[in-house]
Amino acid sequence: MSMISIRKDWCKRCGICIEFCPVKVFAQEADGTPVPQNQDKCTVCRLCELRCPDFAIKVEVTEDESK
Amino acid sequence: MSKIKYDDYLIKEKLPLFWCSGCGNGTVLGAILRAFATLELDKKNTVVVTGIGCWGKADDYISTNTFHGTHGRALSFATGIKLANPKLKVIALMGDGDGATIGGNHLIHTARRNVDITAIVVNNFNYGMTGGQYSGTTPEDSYTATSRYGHIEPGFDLCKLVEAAGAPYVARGSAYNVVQLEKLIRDGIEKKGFSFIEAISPCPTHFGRLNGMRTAPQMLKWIKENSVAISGAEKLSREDREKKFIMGKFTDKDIPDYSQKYQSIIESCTAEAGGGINNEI
Amino acid sequence: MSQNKSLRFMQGNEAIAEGAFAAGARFYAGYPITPSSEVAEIASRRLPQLGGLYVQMEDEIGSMAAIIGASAAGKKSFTATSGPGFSLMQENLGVAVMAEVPCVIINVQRSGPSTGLATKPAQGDFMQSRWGTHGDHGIIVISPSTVEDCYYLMVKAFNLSEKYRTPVVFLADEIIGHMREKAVIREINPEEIINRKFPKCDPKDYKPFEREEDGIAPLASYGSEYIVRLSGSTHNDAGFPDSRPENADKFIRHYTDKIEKNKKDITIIRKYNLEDADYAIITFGCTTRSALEAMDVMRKEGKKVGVLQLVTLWPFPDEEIDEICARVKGIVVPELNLGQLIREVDRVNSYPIPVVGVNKVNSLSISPYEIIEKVGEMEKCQK
Amino acid sequence: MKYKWQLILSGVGGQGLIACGGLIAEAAILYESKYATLSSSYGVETRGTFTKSDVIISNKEIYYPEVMKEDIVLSLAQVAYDRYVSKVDSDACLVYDNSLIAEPKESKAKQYGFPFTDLARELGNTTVANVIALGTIIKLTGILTEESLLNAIEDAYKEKPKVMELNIKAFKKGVEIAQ
Repeated sequence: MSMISIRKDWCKRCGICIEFCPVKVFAQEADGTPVPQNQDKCTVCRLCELRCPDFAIKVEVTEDESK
Repeated sequence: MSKIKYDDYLIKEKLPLFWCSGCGNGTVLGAILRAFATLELDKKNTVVVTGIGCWGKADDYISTNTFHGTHGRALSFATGIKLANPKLKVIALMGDGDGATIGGNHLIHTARRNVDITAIVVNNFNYGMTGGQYSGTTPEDSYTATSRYGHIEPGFDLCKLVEAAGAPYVARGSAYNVVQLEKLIRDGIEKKGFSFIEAISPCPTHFGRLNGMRTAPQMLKWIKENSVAISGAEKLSREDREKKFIMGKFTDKDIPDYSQKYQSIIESCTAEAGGGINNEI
Repeated sequence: MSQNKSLRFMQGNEAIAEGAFAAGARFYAGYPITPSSEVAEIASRRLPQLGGLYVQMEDEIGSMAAIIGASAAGKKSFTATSGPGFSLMQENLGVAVMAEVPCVIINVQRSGPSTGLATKPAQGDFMQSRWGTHGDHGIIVISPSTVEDCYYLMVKAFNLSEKYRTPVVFLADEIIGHMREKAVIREINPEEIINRKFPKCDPKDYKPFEREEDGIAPLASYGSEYIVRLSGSTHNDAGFPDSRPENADKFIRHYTDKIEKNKKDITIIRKYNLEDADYAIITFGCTTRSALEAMDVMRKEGKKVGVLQLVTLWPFPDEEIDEICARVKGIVVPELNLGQLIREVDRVNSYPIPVVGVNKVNSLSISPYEIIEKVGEMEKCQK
Repeated sequence: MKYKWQLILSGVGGQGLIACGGLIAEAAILYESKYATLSSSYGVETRGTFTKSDVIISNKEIYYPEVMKEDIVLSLAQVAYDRYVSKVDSDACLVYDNSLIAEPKESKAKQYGFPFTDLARELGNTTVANVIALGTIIKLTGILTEESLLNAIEDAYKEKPKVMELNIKAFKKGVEIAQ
C-alpha cells in the first residue's frame, strides 16, 4: 500500500500530477487542488512526486508492504 | 540505497517556491537535488553557482555553498571557483537567456577549456522573469512578448553548440521525463570535465500562453510529443529531426580536464623552481 | 625581520605582478590588453612556479567573474587590464562590492575613449575608477608613480582589499606601467601581510554578511568547514535575497561607509616641500613625476612650490586637501585628461584661491615646463 | 662632472632600441650605483614604424622620465635622423648609422656617422647594429665605463652564451671604431 500526501501550502494547483498519473489516482477539487482519490490503484511509480514542480507530493510505502 | 535524502539539500523554510504554477524549474530542481542525494555530495565541498533569471533563483532553495552572480556570467564565476580549489564540486545553473544568450561566449569557452563544472541549463525558450521576451533558443515562428508577429530567428541547438565546442559530456533531458533527467544530471556531475545538461522545461505563464499552451499539462504534452530519443531521431529525415527535441546523451568521453593539465604544469614548474608555496588564505 | 633586498632595473608592470605575488596573490584571470599585457605574461609564467594558477578568459567580463570566484574559494586573486577592458569589468566589479569579495583590479590607463590610442598614456579613468559600476558603493583606488610603488603599493592594495572585503582598483598608467627604472625590492615579511578575517563561530551560526564590531564580516572560503552563500543581489546577513527597504538601506550604506569611515586608515598621500609653499601642485600617477621635476626647477629659481601627491585617489582625501588650500596662494592640478581630479579639488576648496588645471589629451605626457608656465601665470596675476 | 645624461635612442621598431636602452640603464644602476629610467614611445605595430627610447642617467633620483634636452641622440633610421637632426642643440652629440643614412644634414650638434649596420653584417648578424652603436656612444661620451656595459651584456644573455659572445664582440667593435 502507498500513502500519498499533499502539502497544500506548497501546491500551486498546476494539474501536472492529475494529468500524468498513469493510473489516474488523482481527482481535482474545485480550486484545482489534487486529491489522491484512488490510492488503491497507485503502483508507486512516484512520477507524481518526481514531476511535482513544488515538492508538494510525497508517496510513501506503508510499513507492512515495504517488508 | 543512500541514506541521504534530496530534502537534506532543500531549504524547506523557503518554500513554497517562488516560481509560477506549472513552471518546470521546481521539477528540474527536484531532479538535481535527488542526484545530489544519490551521489551523497558533501555540502561543504559543493558550490552551486547561479546567474539571473527565474532559474537564477534556484540557489535560494539549496543548502550547499552558493554563489549568485550576474546575468550570463555563472560559468565564469564557476571557473574561478573550480580552478582555485579543484576539490570542489561546482554546479552552474543557468537559464537559456543566462547560459546560452548573454552568456553564450562563456558557455562555449568553458566547454572548450574543459573546466570540471556541471552546467545545467533549463531551457524554457524565453525570458520568463522579465515577461516572456525571446531568447537565443526561442524556436522560429513562435510568439513571445518581443516577437508578436512570429519569431524570425532560428533558435540555438544548445547541445550541438556545446558538443562542437569540445565538451566531454553533453546531454538533453526534460521536465517531462524526470527519471531520465535525474540520471543524466547524476552522470554529468560524476563526469570529470565540463558536463552540460539541457533540460527542456515548461513556462506556461509566458511562452505557453502566447503559443496556445496556457496550462502546464498542455506544455508538458507538447514537450512529450516532440521528444525523440537519439536512436529514434536517426530514423527521421533531417527536416523532421530539426523540429524535435532529441533526448539523451550526445557525448560522453574521458579527456583530461583543465585542472588536471594545469596541475602537471605546476608540478614541472615547481620542480624546476625547487618547490613552490601554495599560499592558502 | 627579513631584510632581503635586491637592487633591480625593473619595469612597472613587472613590479605590479611581483608585488601581487609578494602580497600572496595566487590566482590571475585576465584578457590581454595593451599596455597591461606584461602583467598577464609574467603571471602566466610565475604563478605555476608558486603553486598558483593563471587562466586567460574569453573576455574581461569573464575575467572579473573568475577572480571573484577564485577569491571566494580562498585564493587571493587579481586581474590586469586597460581602458576598454576596464569598462567591461564594471558589471562584475559591482558583484565584488555587493558580495564583499576581496580582489585587486589593475587598470594600466591608456588613451581613450573607446579603443583610443592603445600605446599612449592617459589618466582619463580617474572618475570611472570611482563611479564606473552602477549603484552606490565605496571603492578604494590606489595610484603608483614609480616602479617601486608598483611593487609596494600592490601589497598595500591586497591588504586593504582583504581587510575591508572590497575590490581595490590599482590605477596605473602607460607611463608607469611601461617605464623601467631603478627599484629596491625588499622581501615582504609575513607580518606585513593582511589576510581576510576568517569566522571563528560554530559553522551552523555562520552568516557571511554578519558584521563584527569593526564593521566587517568574516569571510570563510568555499570548501572550508563553513557553508558560504554569496550574492550579487541585495541580500541579508545570511546571504539570502531580502528586499525589505530597511535591509537594502543597511547594506547599500554599508558599502560606502566601510570605506569612507575608514578613510584615515586607507588614505596615503605624499607631501613635498609644502611647509612653506606659496603654490601647490596636486597630482597623481605619472603626472606626479612631471610635477616633482617642475617643483625642482622652480625651487632652484627660488619659487616656493610644493607638491601633494595623492597615492590613494578614492576615498578622496578631503581633509588633507582642505588643509593645503588653507595656506597656499594657488593650486595647479595637472592631469592627462580634461579635468577630473580638479573637479574634486574644486569641490573641497572653500578658500578664495585659484585652482587651475594643466590638461592634456594629445597622447603625450605633461612636460614639467607646462606646469612651470601655469604657476608663472598664476603668480603674475596675483602680483 | 655632469650629473645627468639624457639620451634618445631612435630608429624603427625591431632594431632593438629598447633592449639597447635597457643595457645602458642596467649598467648605470647595477654597476655604477646611479639612477636610470628607460621609457619608450612606439606605435601599435611591433615592427617597422618610428620608435624611440628615452634613457636618463643621473646621480640623483629621476622624476620626469622623458628627455627634456638631448645630450646624446642615436639615430638608426632615416625617419629618426630627420626628426632629430635639426632639433638637437649645439652641446649635444648626434650619432647615426651612415650605412642607412647616406647624406648627413646641417645640425647644430656634433655629428658622428658610422656604418653600424654594415659592420654588424660583417659580424654575421645585422641585429647587433644597436650594440655596436652602444659601444661607440660609450667610448665617445664616457657616460659609463665599458666594463659596466660588458657586465650588463653578460647579465642579459647569461643563458645564451653564443648570443652573449656576439654582443660582446659587437660592443667592442663599437668602442674600437670610436677611437
